[in-house]
Amino acid sequence: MTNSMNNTIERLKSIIRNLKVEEIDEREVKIEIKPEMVLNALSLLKGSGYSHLSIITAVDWIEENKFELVYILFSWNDGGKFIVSTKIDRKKAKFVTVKHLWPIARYYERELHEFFGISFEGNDDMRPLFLENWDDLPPLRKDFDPMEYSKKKFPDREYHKDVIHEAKVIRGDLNG
Amino acid sequence: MTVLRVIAVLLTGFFVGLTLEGIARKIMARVQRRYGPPWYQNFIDVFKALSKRGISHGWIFDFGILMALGGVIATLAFVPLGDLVAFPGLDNIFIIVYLFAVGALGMAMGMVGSGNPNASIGVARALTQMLGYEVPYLVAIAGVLYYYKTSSVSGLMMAQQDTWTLFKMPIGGIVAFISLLGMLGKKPFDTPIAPAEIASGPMVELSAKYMGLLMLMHTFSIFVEISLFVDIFLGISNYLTFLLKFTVVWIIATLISAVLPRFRIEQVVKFYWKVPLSLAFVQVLFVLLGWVF
Amino acid sequence: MKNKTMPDKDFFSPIKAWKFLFKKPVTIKVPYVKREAAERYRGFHINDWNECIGCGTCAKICPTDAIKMVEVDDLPQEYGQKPQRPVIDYGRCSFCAMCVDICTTGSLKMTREYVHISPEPEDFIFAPTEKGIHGIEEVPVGWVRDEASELLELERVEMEMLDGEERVQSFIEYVKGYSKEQAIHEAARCVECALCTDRCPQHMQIPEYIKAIWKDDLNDALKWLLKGDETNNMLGANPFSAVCGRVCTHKCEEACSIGNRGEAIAIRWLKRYIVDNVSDYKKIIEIKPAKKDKKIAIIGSGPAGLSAAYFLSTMGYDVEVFESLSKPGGVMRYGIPSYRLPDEALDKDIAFIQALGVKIHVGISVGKDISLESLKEKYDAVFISTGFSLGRSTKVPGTDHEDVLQALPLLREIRDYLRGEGPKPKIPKSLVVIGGGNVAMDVARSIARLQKVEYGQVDVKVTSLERTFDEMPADMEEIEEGSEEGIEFYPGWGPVRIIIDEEKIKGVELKKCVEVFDENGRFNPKFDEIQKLYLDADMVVEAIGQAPDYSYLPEDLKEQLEFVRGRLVTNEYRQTNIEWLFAGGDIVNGPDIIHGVADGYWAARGIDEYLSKGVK
Amino acid sequence: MGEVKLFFGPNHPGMHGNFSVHMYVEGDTVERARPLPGFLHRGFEKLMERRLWYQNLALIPRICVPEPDINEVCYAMAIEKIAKIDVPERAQWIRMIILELARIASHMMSFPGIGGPLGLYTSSFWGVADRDRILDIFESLTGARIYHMFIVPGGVRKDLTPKIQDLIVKTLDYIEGRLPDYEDLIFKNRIVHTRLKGIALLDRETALELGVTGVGLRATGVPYDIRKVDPYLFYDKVDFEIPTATDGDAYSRVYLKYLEIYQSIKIIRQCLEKMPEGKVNVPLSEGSALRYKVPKGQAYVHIESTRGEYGYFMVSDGGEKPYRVAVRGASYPQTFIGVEKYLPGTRIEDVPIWLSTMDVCAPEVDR
Amino acid sequence: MSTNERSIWEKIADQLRSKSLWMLHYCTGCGAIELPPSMTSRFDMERFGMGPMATPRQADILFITGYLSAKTLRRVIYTYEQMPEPKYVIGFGSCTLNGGIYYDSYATINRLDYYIPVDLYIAGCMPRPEALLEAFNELMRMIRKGEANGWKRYKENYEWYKQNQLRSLGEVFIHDEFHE
Repeated sequence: MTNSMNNTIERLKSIIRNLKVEEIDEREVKIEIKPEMVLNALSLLKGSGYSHLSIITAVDWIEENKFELVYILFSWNDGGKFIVSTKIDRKKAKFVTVKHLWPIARYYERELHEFFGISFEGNDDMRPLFLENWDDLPPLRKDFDPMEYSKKKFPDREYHKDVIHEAKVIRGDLNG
Repeated sequence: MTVLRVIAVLLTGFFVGLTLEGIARKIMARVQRRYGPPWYQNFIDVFKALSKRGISHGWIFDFGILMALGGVIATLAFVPLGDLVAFPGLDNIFIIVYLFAVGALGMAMGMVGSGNPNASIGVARALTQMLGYEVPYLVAIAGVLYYYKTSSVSGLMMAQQDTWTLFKMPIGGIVAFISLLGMLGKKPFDTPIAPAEIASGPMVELSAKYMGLLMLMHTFSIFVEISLFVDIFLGISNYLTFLLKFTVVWIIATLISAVLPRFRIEQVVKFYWKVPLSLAFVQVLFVLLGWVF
Repeated sequence: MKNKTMPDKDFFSPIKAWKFLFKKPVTIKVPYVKREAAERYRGFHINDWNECIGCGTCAKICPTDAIKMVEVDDLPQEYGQKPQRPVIDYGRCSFCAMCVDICTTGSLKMTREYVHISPEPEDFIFAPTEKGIHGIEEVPVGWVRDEASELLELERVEMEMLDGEERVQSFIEYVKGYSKEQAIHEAARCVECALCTDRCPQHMQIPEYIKAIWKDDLNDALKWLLKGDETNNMLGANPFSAVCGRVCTHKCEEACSIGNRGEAIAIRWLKRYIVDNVSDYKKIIEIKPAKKDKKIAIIGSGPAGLSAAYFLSTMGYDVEVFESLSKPGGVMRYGIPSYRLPDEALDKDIAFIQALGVKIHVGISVGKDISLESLKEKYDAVFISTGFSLGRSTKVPGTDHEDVLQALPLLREIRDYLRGEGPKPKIPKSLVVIGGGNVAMDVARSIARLQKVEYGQVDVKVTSLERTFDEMPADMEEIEEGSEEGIEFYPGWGPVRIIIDEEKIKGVELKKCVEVFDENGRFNPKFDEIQKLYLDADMVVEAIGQAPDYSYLPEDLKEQLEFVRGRLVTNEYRQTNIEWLFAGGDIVNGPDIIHGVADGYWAARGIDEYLSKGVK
Repeated sequence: MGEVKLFFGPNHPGMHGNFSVHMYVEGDTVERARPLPGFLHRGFEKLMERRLWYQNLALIPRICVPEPDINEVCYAMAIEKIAKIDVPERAQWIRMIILELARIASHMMSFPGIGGPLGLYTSSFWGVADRDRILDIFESLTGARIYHMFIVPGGVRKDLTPKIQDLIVKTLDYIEGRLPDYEDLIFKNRIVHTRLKGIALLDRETALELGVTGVGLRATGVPYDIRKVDPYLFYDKVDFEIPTATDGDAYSRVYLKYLEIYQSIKIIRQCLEKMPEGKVNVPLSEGSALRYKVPKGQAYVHIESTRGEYGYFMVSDGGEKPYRVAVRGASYPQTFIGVEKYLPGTRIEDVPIWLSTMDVCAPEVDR
Repeated sequence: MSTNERSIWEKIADQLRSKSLWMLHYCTGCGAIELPPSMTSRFDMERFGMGPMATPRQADILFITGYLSAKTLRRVIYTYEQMPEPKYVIGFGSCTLNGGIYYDSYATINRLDYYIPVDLYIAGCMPRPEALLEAFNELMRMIRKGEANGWKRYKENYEWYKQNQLRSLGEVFIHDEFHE
């Protein structure tokens, strides 16, 4: 870990108890925190130079019945990456927006709403972004089966040709 | 006899116009390091377009296109092609410019009739651009008219016995050529039809037949514009030398267009009113002062 | 490196582009000019049908589900092959060449052909052949697999064994068995082609239990071993998994598709890994069949007999097994030396069979203590699996000497001795074993161990008619391991006589064998009488084959039964001409344990069918 | 004329890829604009969860069409990070060569990218034709022109033979020889100057606030390049510069790309020189490709694509398929907030230039 | 199905049409990346009189360059119906045939000819420019022979196509959700 990352973690620890820190490699650290502390942590990180928001995404831990929200922050100064993760309830998938910290978060959150069904307090623009006339579970949830949906909606082609016969003709085993 | 001459003029306009457009595509292609389509490609394109079923957008649309084509064809009939003059004595430049406006007006009417916003923007641009190039062009021409004291195009041509007007009044010639580029819609002045911005602008709603008619109209108007330039600035010519000069002007315009991007519309107007217009006035001033080579 | 400031405006610089007016264009005039694709190009496929084995690995790796295996009816039906060939849907294919990289035989390749156009969607599905999809005689080959792009792991996880010097000192099992990591690694090599299942006489569900190992779910793996395909009459179950996991002839590994280019998956060792690493079958496997009120007698407690007992009892029958020797297991108990198959493994299997309620009567010899007829009276059906218990002799002069021994009795004696139940057999200082089969190897290696313990050195020679190790019926690994243990091999010699001097064996005289089988493939050895070889020995063991003993069959039954070369003829359900009499094991099929298990399985199904018919 | 509603795309010649911007135009100026993505949405992140680790290789390059290799590298590096695989050195060098070739190819596409909107079709025709030479290299190196499917977790699929090396050297010489022609045609062109200078402005604060990366950020004067800031592969072992500009306009962005082509050529030459002999890959895990497993873990890997920070966030649950992969499309900020907030005020003539130089790339946004 | 009988005028027109195919410049999928090379100097499809057109009104061919998401399919149907007859459709690559690599995707269609008629398919993922040019030549041949009748099929089986479109899309109508 770089010095600045160490210092930042120290500062984080001072405001957040029970901080779970996992070092993925020398410039990448994952911290797991409770949902209510996320905003504090994010603004602290933003203030400490980790101001570039790479992505906001989510992971569906269906067996734990949780969504893991992941914020990845990056610093242009030392190349350090913080993966800030928090777990929220899957049934009542709700969280607070960070669009005041990063304007682009508005669209990441909108995307998460579309693909996971997570809504964000303070971000009212939750219209569908990528899909049109969607009529099933949010597609990136683990209990959604795309194959089934595809079968239902978009029929496959059925071939009726006797391929083996044709192959034999090509091989010269059979004539015409 | 007049009828025959009119037919000859129109056929020349048709065949030479389309052939040269094909050749322009080939030249473009060469600059772009490729072979390009065959020279007769534009004939095929026009006839193909005419063979397809088009979609009309109401009678204003239909009428506008017919008016555009008719206007341009009518204009062409009055333009002298070297020594081939369909209506001797009637080839007054003001008649030609006036008739030419009918075509442009028809086109504007038809396109706006299609109701597509891109087309409206395109027409607005075309009209703005017209404003841009017409002023310096007419000022430059006015200098020529004043100098030769005639408004007959044949008269202007015949008056260049000793030297071409281009050499007599080089500044005016350059101004007229730059304006010509604008008229032809060649880059950097093809703003009205910019495909990447407004999806071919005026032509956006033109399908099949209408497109074919428009292509014809385009060919004829190119022919009119360049013919005027050749007649007024490039000396006396018979039919053949006229075609030769025509080709040279056309190729130079094509080559310039091959290496330049297009202006923004307000840049077009700004440009025309800044450089060519002031040059044109300078030229007029020279003419008035008698400083002519 | 270049000027970093932005260039200034230049009125004339764009005009430089006009230079290309007079230069040759860069255009490639397709379609008048055909451009060959690059050497590695991933175009359409070719598939060498003669090389392809229809394993279907390509279909499994395909990320787009583009490959389907389609039956081809007139392909040769051979083990290690499936009569199917890949059919590729170019409405799916993404041209990633994973199928090429993983192809187990290397028959599938990609060509440099890239143009295929048609208005008809049906034209986009093909079974690629040697001539590609367009029937071109010489298709330019594009992407082929090489060492770097290999997607299979060709080398087997090495099994740890005691080395020759060490293992020859005792009868301790020298194959250590896989650890968990090793087993999972080995299992990960499998591509689930199931060629092994086809090859296995019992059709064990090998890919399934290997997959279960890979997923580290041993209970599931054990279920596949002991219950087979539960939806299909337990096809593929094997009650002797612990035994087969050690000493099976593993025909499956010969069929293994990975073996085409690399080393076959160690299917046998993986099986052994499963049974070695589960504590007690009973706790894992639940078999609670509905009881049927029928009784079945089984004669002989070898692999076939006990398997039949196992399968019958899973069907709910009452089964009783009669064994003439003092312990059940037959050849597994008395034939195979304990360094290959320790008793504990066998006991584990037999204990599970007994736990199902099978009664095993030991020490009862049918024909002597109890007659077959009386069994017929008491039981609804009888299954005989008495095996090959008699030895064969070369009958060369001197074989009637007391120190010329038969292999099977000797092996039995050794095992009884090791178990502490019998006297110490005579241990020769030097031994000649006549025969090139696995039994000969067992004898040689057992005696070698005894010699090592007794005298501290090994002096065992093995002679066989077959002139090369490949021809010898013994497994190659047996021969290799025997050599490591100090056994000398003399292949290609036939015995002439046993040299006996003063009532004691001095050695064996041998002549060169030039041909073992005649043109028709029949056993008909030819010898070169001039070339001779003398081998010293004070004991000779003949291990050239065994024969059945049908003395327990009453004459009238024997007459009804049909024999071919000493073997009983049965239908596919192992039913003999006498409808209540079923048979299996060596006396029907042979030659190994897994065939015996298969016999037991089919006989059990046959008996079940026969008896349920009787009810009707 | 009042407000006119214009549909810019998806079917529009000025639009790169299948993307749409709806705007209200007042006169010639854009009043309001809304991005409308999703025409290329294929559900990659879901499809990846359904495929084996190795099978995904065929899927991922398709996320970004003009520069597919960045996906392969990100995917491979993420797996290698989670599984702690040591990739053979030669493979890393070959990856760098591929990445830089792809960067050149993609930057070459920026000539048509501005040639189209400007009407300077000669630059489009030249640019694409010269880019095709790079595709020829890819074809002989990887076996395919567009979707290479060549960089695998653990290395690359095949070795770089001397023959291909010669081809690369020759092609680089050719491209380097061609670049001055572009400078003459485009960057010195008076009209290009008038059209591009001061257009589509983005200042440093805005760029940083939005999260704009890549050339868009560097054109505002900061040398922020992930290759330097957070080096991956062997970018810390080669010598190259990060060209920057201070204007933050369309012209400087295109010109930076042009300069980066020189840097990429320089990097590739160094790679060819420094590349050791040896193996080109190690298996991702034990066994056959059907049974590759990646241990439990999470990782975020990002690299510098032509459009900026391109990243993969990957979660493995220890199984034979990825548990979750999230892709950060490099042009996400520009495409959404950029179009919505900073496109208004632009004249419609400049909208395609704005979209093209801001690197709005639909496939990676839609995924 | 559609008859192959053409009047003499149609035959002449077909000759001309085959020599002057204008394509619609609509990049529906990843195959569009191979279109620029075929359009530009390296392969130069203008040699055959082909060129990009900015609007569907002027186009003769519609390229479906690879996969189509349901959202795009709506626009494609709109576009196709806007094109003047005769019009032709070429399906690029695997995806248009049977879904390609996105066969299991929830957002993309699997077979194009279920929704609009397709005159010619090109195999590959993606098809190389050479394959595209070969295909264009093949299409020209088909037009000359009067075999490219997709547009007639669409008219004849309009009901069937509409029904399929509705089945997969729910509704073909495009909501203008981004404008209040």
